[in-house]
Amino acid sequence: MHDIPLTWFLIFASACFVIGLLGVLVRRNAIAVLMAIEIMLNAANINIIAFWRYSVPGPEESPVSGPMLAIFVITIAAAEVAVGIGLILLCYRRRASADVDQYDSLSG
Amino acid sequence: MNQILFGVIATLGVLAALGTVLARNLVHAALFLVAFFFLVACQFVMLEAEFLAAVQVLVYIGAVAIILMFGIMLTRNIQGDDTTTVSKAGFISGGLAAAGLLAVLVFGILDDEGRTGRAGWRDVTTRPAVYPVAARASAEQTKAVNNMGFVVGRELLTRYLIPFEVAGVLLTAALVGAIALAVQDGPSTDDPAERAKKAAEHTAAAETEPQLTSA
Amino acid sequence: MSSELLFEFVYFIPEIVLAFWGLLVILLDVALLRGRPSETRGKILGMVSLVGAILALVSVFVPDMLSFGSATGAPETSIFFGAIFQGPVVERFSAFIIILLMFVIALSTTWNFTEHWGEYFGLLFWTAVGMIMLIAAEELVTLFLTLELMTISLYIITAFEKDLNRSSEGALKYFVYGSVSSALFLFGLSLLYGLAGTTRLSAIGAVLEPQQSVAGLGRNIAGAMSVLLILVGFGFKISAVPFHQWAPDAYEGAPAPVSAWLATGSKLASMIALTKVLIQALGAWASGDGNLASPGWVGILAVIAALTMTYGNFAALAQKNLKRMLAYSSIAHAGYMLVGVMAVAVAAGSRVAAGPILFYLVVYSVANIGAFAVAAWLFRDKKTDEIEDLNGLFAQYPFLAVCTLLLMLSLIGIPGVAGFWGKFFMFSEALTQGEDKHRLTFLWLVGLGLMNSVISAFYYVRVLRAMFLRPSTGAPLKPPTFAIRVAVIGSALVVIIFGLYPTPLTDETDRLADSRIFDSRLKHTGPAPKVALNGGLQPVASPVGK
Amino acid sequence: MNVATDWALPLVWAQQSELDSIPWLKWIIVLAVVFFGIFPGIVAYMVWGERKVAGRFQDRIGPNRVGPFGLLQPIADAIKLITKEDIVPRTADQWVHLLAPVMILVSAFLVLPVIPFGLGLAAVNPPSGLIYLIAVSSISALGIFLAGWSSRNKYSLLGAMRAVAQLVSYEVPQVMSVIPVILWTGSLSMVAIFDRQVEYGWFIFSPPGLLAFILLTIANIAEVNRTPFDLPEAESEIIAGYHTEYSGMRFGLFFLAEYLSVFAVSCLGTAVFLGGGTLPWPFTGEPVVTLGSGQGLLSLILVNLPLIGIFMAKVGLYVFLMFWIRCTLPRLRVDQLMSFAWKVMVPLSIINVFIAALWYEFVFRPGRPNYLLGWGVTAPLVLISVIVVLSIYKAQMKADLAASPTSRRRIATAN
Repeated sequence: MHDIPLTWFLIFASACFVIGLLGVLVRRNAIAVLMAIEIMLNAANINIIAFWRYSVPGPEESPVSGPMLAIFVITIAAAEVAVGIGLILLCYRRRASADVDQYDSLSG
Repeated sequence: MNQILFGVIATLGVLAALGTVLARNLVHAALFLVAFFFLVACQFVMLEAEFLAAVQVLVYIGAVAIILMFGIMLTRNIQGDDTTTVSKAGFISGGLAAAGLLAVLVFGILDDEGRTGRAGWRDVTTRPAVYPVAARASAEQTKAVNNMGFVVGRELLTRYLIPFEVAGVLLTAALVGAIALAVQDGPSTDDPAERAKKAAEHTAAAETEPQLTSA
Repeated sequence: MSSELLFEFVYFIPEIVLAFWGLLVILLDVALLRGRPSETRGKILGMVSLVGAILALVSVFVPDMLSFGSATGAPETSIFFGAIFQGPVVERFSAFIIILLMFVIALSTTWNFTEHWGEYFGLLFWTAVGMIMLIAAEELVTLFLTLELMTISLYIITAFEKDLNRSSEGALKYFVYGSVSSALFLFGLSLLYGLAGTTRLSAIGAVLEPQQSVAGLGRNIAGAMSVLLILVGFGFKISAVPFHQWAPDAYEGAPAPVSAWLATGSKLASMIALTKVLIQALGAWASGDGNLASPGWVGILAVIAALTMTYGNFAALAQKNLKRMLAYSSIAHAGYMLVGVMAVAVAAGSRVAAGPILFYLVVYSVANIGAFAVAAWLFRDKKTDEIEDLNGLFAQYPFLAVCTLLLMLSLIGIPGVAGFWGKFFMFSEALTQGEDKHRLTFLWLVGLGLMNSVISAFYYVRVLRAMFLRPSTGAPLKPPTFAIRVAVIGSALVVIIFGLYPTPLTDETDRLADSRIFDSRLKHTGPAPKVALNGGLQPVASPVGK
Repeated sequence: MNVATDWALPLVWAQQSELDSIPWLKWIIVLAVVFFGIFPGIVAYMVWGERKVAGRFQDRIGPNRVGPFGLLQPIADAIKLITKEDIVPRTADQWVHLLAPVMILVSAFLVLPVIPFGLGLAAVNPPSGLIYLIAVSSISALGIFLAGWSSRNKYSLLGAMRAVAQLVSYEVPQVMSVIPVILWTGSLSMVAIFDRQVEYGWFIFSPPGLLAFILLTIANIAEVNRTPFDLPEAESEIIAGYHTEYSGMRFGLFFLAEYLSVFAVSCLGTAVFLGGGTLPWPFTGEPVVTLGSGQGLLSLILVNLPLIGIFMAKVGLYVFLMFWIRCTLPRLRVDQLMSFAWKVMVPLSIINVFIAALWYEFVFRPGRPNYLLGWGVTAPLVLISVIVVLSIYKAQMKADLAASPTSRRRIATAN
C-alpha cells in the first residue's frame, strides 16, 4: 500500500492550471474565459490542500490553514462569477455579443 | 490501489479540463467544467478533506455552474454554440506557451530540493499519519483531518475572524453589484404614461450616443 | 470573547463604520428615497455618504484619542490573531484613503450618471474598506481577500455609467484581465504556501531566510514561478507593463470619479501591499549575493520598471482623451515607483528607504484627484472628455486653469511643485542605497526615469496649451460645482505648498516608513535574528519506507 | 456506531490502509438490495398511495383494477414505461438528453446514504453529512436545466429556467432552516443529530425548531417541484416543462427521481427535526440507549426494528402531508413564488437562527436546561417575527398590486 507522492498532486494541479491558462489565451467568448479562470482557481486549491495534508502545521499555525485558504478562494470564485455574469449580461445587452474581441471601441 | 485511483481521477480531470477549454459548444464546455469540479472534489477526498469536497460540490456545481448556464442562456443563441473561431496560429502559439509553462512548472516541482527545515517536495512521498496510527500526531491536526467542519467553524470565528468578515463584505458587494449591473434600467416611476415616455427617451439616448473613441 | 480582542476592535472602527455606512446608504436608497428622481437621490445620498466618510475619518484617530499609543500614533502591533497589522503607517494611510474617498464621493455628485446611487456609494465604501485592509493585511488570506474585495467592487462601479457603451466595455476588460491575473496570483500564492508552510507574511520571511543555501532564487524554480506569478497579480493591480492593457480602457470608460478612485486609492493601496509583500515576506529572494543580475525579484522588477515608465509615457503621447492620457501617465508613474521599491530592497539596514515611495504616492494621488476633477467637469458640460475640450479654459476660468497648470507641473516633476520632490527623493534614494555594484543598474534606471520625465512633459504640455493658448470651442463650460472647485484648488494648494516646503511631509513619510512592514530581515546588519521555524513542510518520516 | 463508520464511501476506504474485502461486500449488498430494490419499491408504492389519496380527495376511488385494491398498478406502470418506445427528438443533444435524467436520479439517490434510518443504519456517516446532503441535492438543478436545454423545445427550456430559478431560490431557506439544528448539535453529522435528539427530545419541540421545521417543509416541497410550487412542470401552462420531450424509460427516470426525492426530503425532515426513529419526548432515550449498548447482532436487530418502523411511519405521514397539500392548494404564480422565497422564507429563516441561539442558551448550554424560560422567551419572539414578516409581505403585495397596471388588467379580465 503506497501512498500518493506529493508531487503527483502538484503536477496534476499544474496541468489543470496550464489548461486553464490555455483556455484564457485561445477562447474569445467571455463566458468561456470565465470557465477557464475557474479551472485555474481550482488548480490552486488542489495545490493548497495537497500542501496542507502533506505537512505538519507549525506550533503557531492554524491546523486548517490550507482548507481555510481554499474555502475563501471558493467564496471569491463564486463572487467573481456572479459579478462576471452580471457584467457580461450588461455588455451583451448593449452589443449583442459576448465575445471579448468585439469590444474594441476603446483602443489606443 | 489509491495510486491507481489517483491516476484515474487525474486523467479524467485533465480530460475534463481540456474538454472545457476546447469544446465549441458552450453548454458542453460548462458540462465538462461540472465534471472537472466533481473530479476536483474527488481529489479533495483523496486528500482526506471530505468537508471541502462537499463545499466544492455545493458551491461550484450547485451555484457557479448554474450561474454560468444562466449566463450562456441569456447571452447566446439557444444552442450555445460558440460562433467565433480561433485561428490556428493563435491556437498553436497559445498551446506552445502553455506547454512551455507546464514544462517549467513540472521541472520546478520535481526539482524542489528542500531547504533548511523543510523536505523537498520530491522527497515527500507519504502524508503524515494522524492519530490512531501515529502517536506523534497532535490532537489538533487529527481533529482537523477527521472532523474538518468543526475545526473550520471554530477557526472562522477566532483566528480567521477578519477574513471571514471581509468575505461577508465581499459577498454583499458582489450581490449588490451584480444586481445593479444586470437589472434593466427601467423607469422608476409607477405611472404607465411616464414609464413609456422614459423608456422611449432611454432608447433614443442609446441610439444617438456619440462614439467616444480615440485613435 | 476575551477583553483583549474587544480592545482590538477599537483599531477596527473605521472599517466597521465604512462597511456599515455602505449598507445604510443602500437601505436609505431603497427604503426612504424610493421613487424620487435619481438626481435628487444622488445629491442626498452623496451628502449622507460624506457624513459617513467624515465619521470614519474621525474614528481612525480613536485609538490615539483613547491614548492607546504615544502622541506619534499607536505602536506597531499585530491584531486579530496576526491577520491585521496596526501601526502609524496604517493609521495615517487609512486616513489618507478616507480623505481621497471623500473627494471621490463629492465628485460623484457632479452629474447624474447612474440610477443606482445607493449601490454606487455602497460599493465605494466597500472598496475603501478593501483598500484600508489591504494596507493593513499581514497575512496572505486576508491580503488576497481584501485585494479581491477592492477589485471586484471596482469592476462593478466601473460599469456604472450604464448609458454609455464605453463604461461597460471598459469594465468587462478590467474584469477579464483582473480575474485572470488574480487566478495567476493565487497559483503563485499556493506555491508560496507550499514553500513556506504558512500564510503570515512575517513568518514567511522568517521561514524563507534560513532556507537559503544559495542566495536569492538560485536553484529554486518553484520559488521563482511563485514570485513571478505574484508579480503578475500585483503588476496588474498597479497597471505595470505588460499587465497594463486594462488600465486605459477602464480609466476612459469609467465615470470620472471612479477613474480618479482607480488611479489614486486602488493604486496607492496595491503599491503599498506590493512593497510590503516583496520586502517583508519575500525579502530573502530579492537578489542573489547582492548582485542585481543574479536570480531574484529585483532583476525582474528592474525590467518591469523600465518597460512600464517608457511604454506609459510613449503611449500617452498619442492620446487625445484626457482620462486616457491620465491612465497612461499613471502607468508611467507606477514605473517610477517600482524603482523606489527596488531601492528599498537593496537598502542595507536602513528601514526608512520606503519613505520616498510613500511621499511619491501621496503627491501623485493628490495631483490625480485634481486632474480627474477637471475631467468630471468637462464631461458634465460637454459629454466628452477630450483634451481639446479644455480649449480656452484660461480665458473663462483663469484661477482654475492656473491650479490645473500646477497639477500638471507636479505630474511632470518641475521644480517648485511637490511632484519634483517626489521624483527627486525617490531617484536620489535609488542612487544612494545599496552597494557599489548596484550603482550602475540604478544609474541606468534613473537616467531612463529622467528621460521619461522629459518625454512626459510633452503630453502634459498639450493640456496646458489647450487651456492657455487655444480659443474656446464647443459647448461652453458652466461654472464648476463646489466639489470640483475644492478638489482642483485644494490639490493645487497641497502640491504648491509641499513643492515649496516639503520637509513636514518628508519627515512624516520617513517616520511612517520606519515600520516593520517595510523591513526585510535579510538586510539587518549584525548577527542574524534567531527565529523559530513556525511552519514549513517539515520532513515526514515515512512508515512504509521509500 | 462502528457499523456506521466503516461502511464508508469507496473513495474513503480506498485510502485506509486496513482495506479488506468485507466492507466492499457489504457495500455491494447494500447497493443491490437497498438502492435498486427497496427504494424503487418504496417509490412505486408512493405513487400508488398518491393516486389513492388524490382519488379520495377528489371523491373518486383511484386505481383499483390491477390486483387487489390496485396494488399491482405500479408494477404494470413500470412495465409499460420500460417497454415503451424511447423517442429522442431529432434536434436534441443526444448525450446530454440521456445524461440529464440520470443526473437527477443520481442526485436523488446520493441523498439517501447519510440518512440514519436506525441505530448504525446510516450507510455512511461522514462528519459533514448534512453539508454533503445539501450538496448532492443541489446537483438536481443542473440535471433539470440540462433536460430542458437538450430537448430543443421552448416549453422545456422555459420550464427548466423556472425550475432552476425556483430550486436556487428555495435552497437558501432550506439550508438556513437546518442551521438551528447544526447549532444545537455542534456537528454536521446526521448520526450526531440523531443522537442529540435521543438525548434531548425532538428538535421540533421548541418554538424555533417548529418554525424551522415549517420553513424546511415549505422549502422541501418547492425543492421537489410539487404543488403549489410545481410551476416548472405545470401541465396547463408549459405542457410538463423540462420533461416534455421525454418518453419511455427516460421519462420513467424522471418519475422515479421525483418521487425518490420526495422520499428523501421526507427522510431529511424526519431525521433532522422529528427525532428519526424515536418516540416523542419523554419516552425517548432509555430503551434505545439500553438496547443499543449491547453490541450483539441480535440487540442491533431488536433495536432497529421498532426504530425503522417508527421512522417509516413518520416519513409516511410527512409524505401524506405533501399529498394533502397538493390536493388542496392551487398553483402559485411565478412572481409570487419568487417573492415568497426571498421576502418571507429567507428573512424568517435568518431571524430564526438568532432565536435558535437563544434557545441554545436556555436549554442546550451544558448544565442548565431551563425549558420554561426557553419557551417563555422564544415563543413570543417566533410569533412576533412571523407576524411582522408576513404583514410586511402582505402590505407590499397589496401595494404592488395596486400600483402595477398589468396586474390590474389581469384582475379586470379575470372578473
